Amino acid sequence: MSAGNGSGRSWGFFAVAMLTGVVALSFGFGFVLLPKYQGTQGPYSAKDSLYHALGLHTHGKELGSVQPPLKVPTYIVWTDATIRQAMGGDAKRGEFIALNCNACHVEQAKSTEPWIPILAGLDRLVTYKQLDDFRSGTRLSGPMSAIAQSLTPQDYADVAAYYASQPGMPENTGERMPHSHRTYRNPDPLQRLIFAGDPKRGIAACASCHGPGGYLIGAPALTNQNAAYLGQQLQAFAQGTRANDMNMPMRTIARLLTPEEMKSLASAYAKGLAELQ
Amino acid sequence: MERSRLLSLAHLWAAFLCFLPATGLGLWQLLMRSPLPVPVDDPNAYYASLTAHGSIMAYVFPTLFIMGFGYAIAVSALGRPLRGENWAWAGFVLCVVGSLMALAPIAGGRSSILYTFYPPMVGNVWYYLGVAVVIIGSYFWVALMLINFAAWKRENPGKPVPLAMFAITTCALLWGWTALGATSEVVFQILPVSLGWRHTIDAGLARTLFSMTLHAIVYFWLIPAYVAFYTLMPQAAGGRLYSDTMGRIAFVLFLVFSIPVGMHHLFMDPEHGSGFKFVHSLLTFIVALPTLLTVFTITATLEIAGRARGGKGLLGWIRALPWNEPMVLSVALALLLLAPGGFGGLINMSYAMNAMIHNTSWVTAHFHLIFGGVVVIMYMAIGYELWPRLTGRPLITKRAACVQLWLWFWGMLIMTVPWHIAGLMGQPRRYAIFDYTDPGVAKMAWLDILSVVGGVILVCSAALFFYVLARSSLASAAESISPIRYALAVNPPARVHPLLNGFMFWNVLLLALVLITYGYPVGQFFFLHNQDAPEHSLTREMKR
Amino acid sequence: MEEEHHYSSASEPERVSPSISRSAALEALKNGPRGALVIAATAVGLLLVGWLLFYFVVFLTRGAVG
Amino acid sequence: MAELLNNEGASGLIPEETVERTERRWLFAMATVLGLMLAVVVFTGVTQMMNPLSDVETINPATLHLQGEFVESNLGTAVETDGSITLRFLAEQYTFVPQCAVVPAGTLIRFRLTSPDVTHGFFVGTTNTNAMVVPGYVTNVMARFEHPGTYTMPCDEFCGFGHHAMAASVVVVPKEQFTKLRPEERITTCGAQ
Repeated sequence: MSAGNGSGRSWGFFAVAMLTGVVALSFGFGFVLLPKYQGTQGPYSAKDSLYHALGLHTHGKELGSVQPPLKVPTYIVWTDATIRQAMGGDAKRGEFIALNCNACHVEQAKSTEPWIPILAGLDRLVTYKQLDDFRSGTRLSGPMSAIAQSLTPQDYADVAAYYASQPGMPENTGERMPHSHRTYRNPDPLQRLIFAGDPKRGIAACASCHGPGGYLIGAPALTNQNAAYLGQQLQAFAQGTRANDMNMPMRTIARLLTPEEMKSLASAYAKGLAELQ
Repeated sequence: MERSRLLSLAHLWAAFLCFLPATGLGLWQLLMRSPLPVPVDDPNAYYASLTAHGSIMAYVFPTLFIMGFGYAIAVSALGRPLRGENWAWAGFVLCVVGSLMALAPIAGGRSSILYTFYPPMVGNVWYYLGVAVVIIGSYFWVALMLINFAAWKRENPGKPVPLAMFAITTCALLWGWTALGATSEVVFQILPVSLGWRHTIDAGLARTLFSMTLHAIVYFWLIPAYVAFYTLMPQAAGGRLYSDTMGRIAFVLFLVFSIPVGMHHLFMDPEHGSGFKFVHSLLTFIVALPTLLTVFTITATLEIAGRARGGKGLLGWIRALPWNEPMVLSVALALLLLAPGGFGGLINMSYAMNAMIHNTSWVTAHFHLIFGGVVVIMYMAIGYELWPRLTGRPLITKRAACVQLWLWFWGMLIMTVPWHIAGLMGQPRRYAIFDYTDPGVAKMAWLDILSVVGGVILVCSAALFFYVLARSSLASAAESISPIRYALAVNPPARVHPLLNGFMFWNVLLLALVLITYGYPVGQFFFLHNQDAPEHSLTREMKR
Repeated sequence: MEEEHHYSSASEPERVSPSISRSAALEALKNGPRGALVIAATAVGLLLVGWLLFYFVVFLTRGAVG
Repeated sequence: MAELLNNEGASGLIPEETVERTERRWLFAMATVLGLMLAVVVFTGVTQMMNPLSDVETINPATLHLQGEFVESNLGTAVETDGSITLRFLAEQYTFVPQCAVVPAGTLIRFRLTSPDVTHGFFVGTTNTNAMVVPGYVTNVMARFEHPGTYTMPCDEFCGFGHHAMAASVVVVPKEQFTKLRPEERITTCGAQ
């Protein structure tokens, strides 16, 4: 092999030349030729082509479209600070505050009062958010708005900590043991809805956010909740009288459910999904 | 007998031991996606199984196999004991421990985030620590390959490095460079979040860093299959390698062009402009060259063997080839699978055309056909080739081995062709279950059922593969086992151009290319002043 | 058998697999790898035609991109 | 390339060069084939404006519901002041909002999506409208549907345990049936639900 240094360097030079040629070609096409003709109103200038190819043009943004009147579902933002505060409640202090909560939330819960949920075992973030929504008025309820406005966010956290420590609804950790009959093969339409959802109608599976076997921040566990309350809240989401679900997941889904489905879903979850095979 | 054969054997046993159950998971997943009845039909179990199937088939199985094969090559091709064998064992232990660390939370359903990391979705911290430990273990192998390569070159100045060693060192170097992408994503972005030190993550930067690994890892898997093409098949077919030089050029092209193509996985992403997407698309066309070169060189090699065995006429040599040799049969079947597999790749990489099939089942079918087909069928053939030399016992049957390879070939085609069609019909990717009462989905029912048939054949084939190796390991020892030997080229070069005998020059080119093609795409995230996304864990890993 | 350079295959001669002589290999190649060229060329031709078909018939008919 | 390939080896036999020349000719042929395909990509890219999405637009995913373009009241089909049509979706864990959108056939539609939680993706029926939705970024994709009908719009990127049931639908109505909207009006349901 003519191992003279002449050829050693020249082949290396050839490789670099080929490579620069290929790279130059790709940049030429990618940043000059192709983006030039992407404008709907004729070819862009060289500078616009480069900006477009780098993604610095944001065509949709400059539209400044006129927006319908703003409606804010909730003022809660799941930043780390909010989560840390909501989780940082002191259960003992919460128990003291909960004394007057129990006036309604303990005795009534056993009955089928549709507007009073069971709080025992409720997730801290859920309690904290609902109280804050009552305070800010994004969730409407005569007595609850007044109570929420009289408490401070630290109180919310304490009450949330207290109720979370109470036995009742299981904490939703998003895990569940693998179990058959959780797919569309299940003949029971109710179980299909809870565990597999109904993509034909665009309905997500309840369990994928509320559990068992699915966790979403801010979504309460529903098992062992008050059945009438669940049915009534689903109704409220469907009609929009309750609208504090951040980014509208519940209103979007509840609107697609039939009243019978709402009732059977509520009673199934209230019975703790026990009898579901 | 081979030196340090126990080291290679341990790697191969570990690789195939987790490969077999992973094929079983694959079949269960095919059943879940089909209208057929299936036990434990739970979508959550599917996503956990898919995470396990993907993690094993993409990280654990190929990495362990390639490390084992690399050590076997280093010892036999360089004809000297492996330098740093206890480091090699340490790397092996790390890989096994890392795999178990990763698989534990998956089995517990605590890390069903699939295997391609979807920040801001975050799984259990042990999964990421496990993957990081496997990668660290594999870096031991990268270091040892480079050390042995350099040591041999110092002792044999001016001599061409044996092609097999040159190729596997290219593979090690490629993996060394490309793993930096995914590793930096895991170490700098995901681990801090899953350990609770940070609570937000830049999904755009994470996807871009992962894309640096996502394609080059495919060539990390493919190169060992090509090592068998170039250096083990010619003598099994009874011929000689058509061109040693062109083989080295192909491996060098892989090294230089594998990483700066990664953004063809991000064509449809909102965090990049179309400019660099086109640059990566064009470079992906270039990285198709070495495969096209190899197809011709290897077919020519087969032709030499066929004609040397008396094959006449234009294609008469095909019949004359020894089709009962597993290595020859597997190379032919791999080339046949490479055609449709490569075709899918050509479509995926063609810039705007990616929009037709992005994240549909077409993509899943493509990488099953080209990795599960072309690469894995060669891993099996390499397994058959190395087993007698590593265990000191002859392969009990070559006929069963050939039947197994044919089953794998047909199983892979029957599974993936309908899958490609379903992808074109708009079947979205990574769905656990399909609602076949929807007419749009019902149209694909027969395709998903056909894929299950393919899956059944594949699992039988995998079981037969395991049986042949296991039975051969128990057979009585024999002294007449020939050592691992490598093919002669038609014109074995006395000296090879210095650029085809070392990597310094190519490393420089590679780094320059990666800087040019990934510099801005990665750099933009540091001045984009965008807000990071809050982390989301599916199974409430974030206890605060 | 003519003296063969073994280093490009393996560092030690006994690690080079016995194979046909170089002259036999050259004999097999006397009129070039015609079969391989035909097979590889048809394969690549099919890929190109298939790609063009897919591009113009399946892809472009599915509407604008981005 | 010449010196590299024809290392004449021991006896400089003629086949030495023929092997290398064949390989070089094959390399050149393959380069032309790939070049041809690249030419088709570039040609159609220029003539038919075929380009993957290219607008890098950032947004704060945590406060989408408080202010900005993706507040809940601004989602759905909108007719902009310049007459162009924009279709805004939120892709969130396990549903698109709105779940059903109406658009006119044969008109250029600007899809704009973002995600408040994890990475999603979407494609519309079997058209080329296909893109990822990454939290912290806004996906801006142009589309045009010639044939009226209902197109399924599934989420095509794994987003969690509810991924398999996440699908919206895009109803394409003939252009004349598309109700004329004032700029501040939005269509968020498909009516015939």
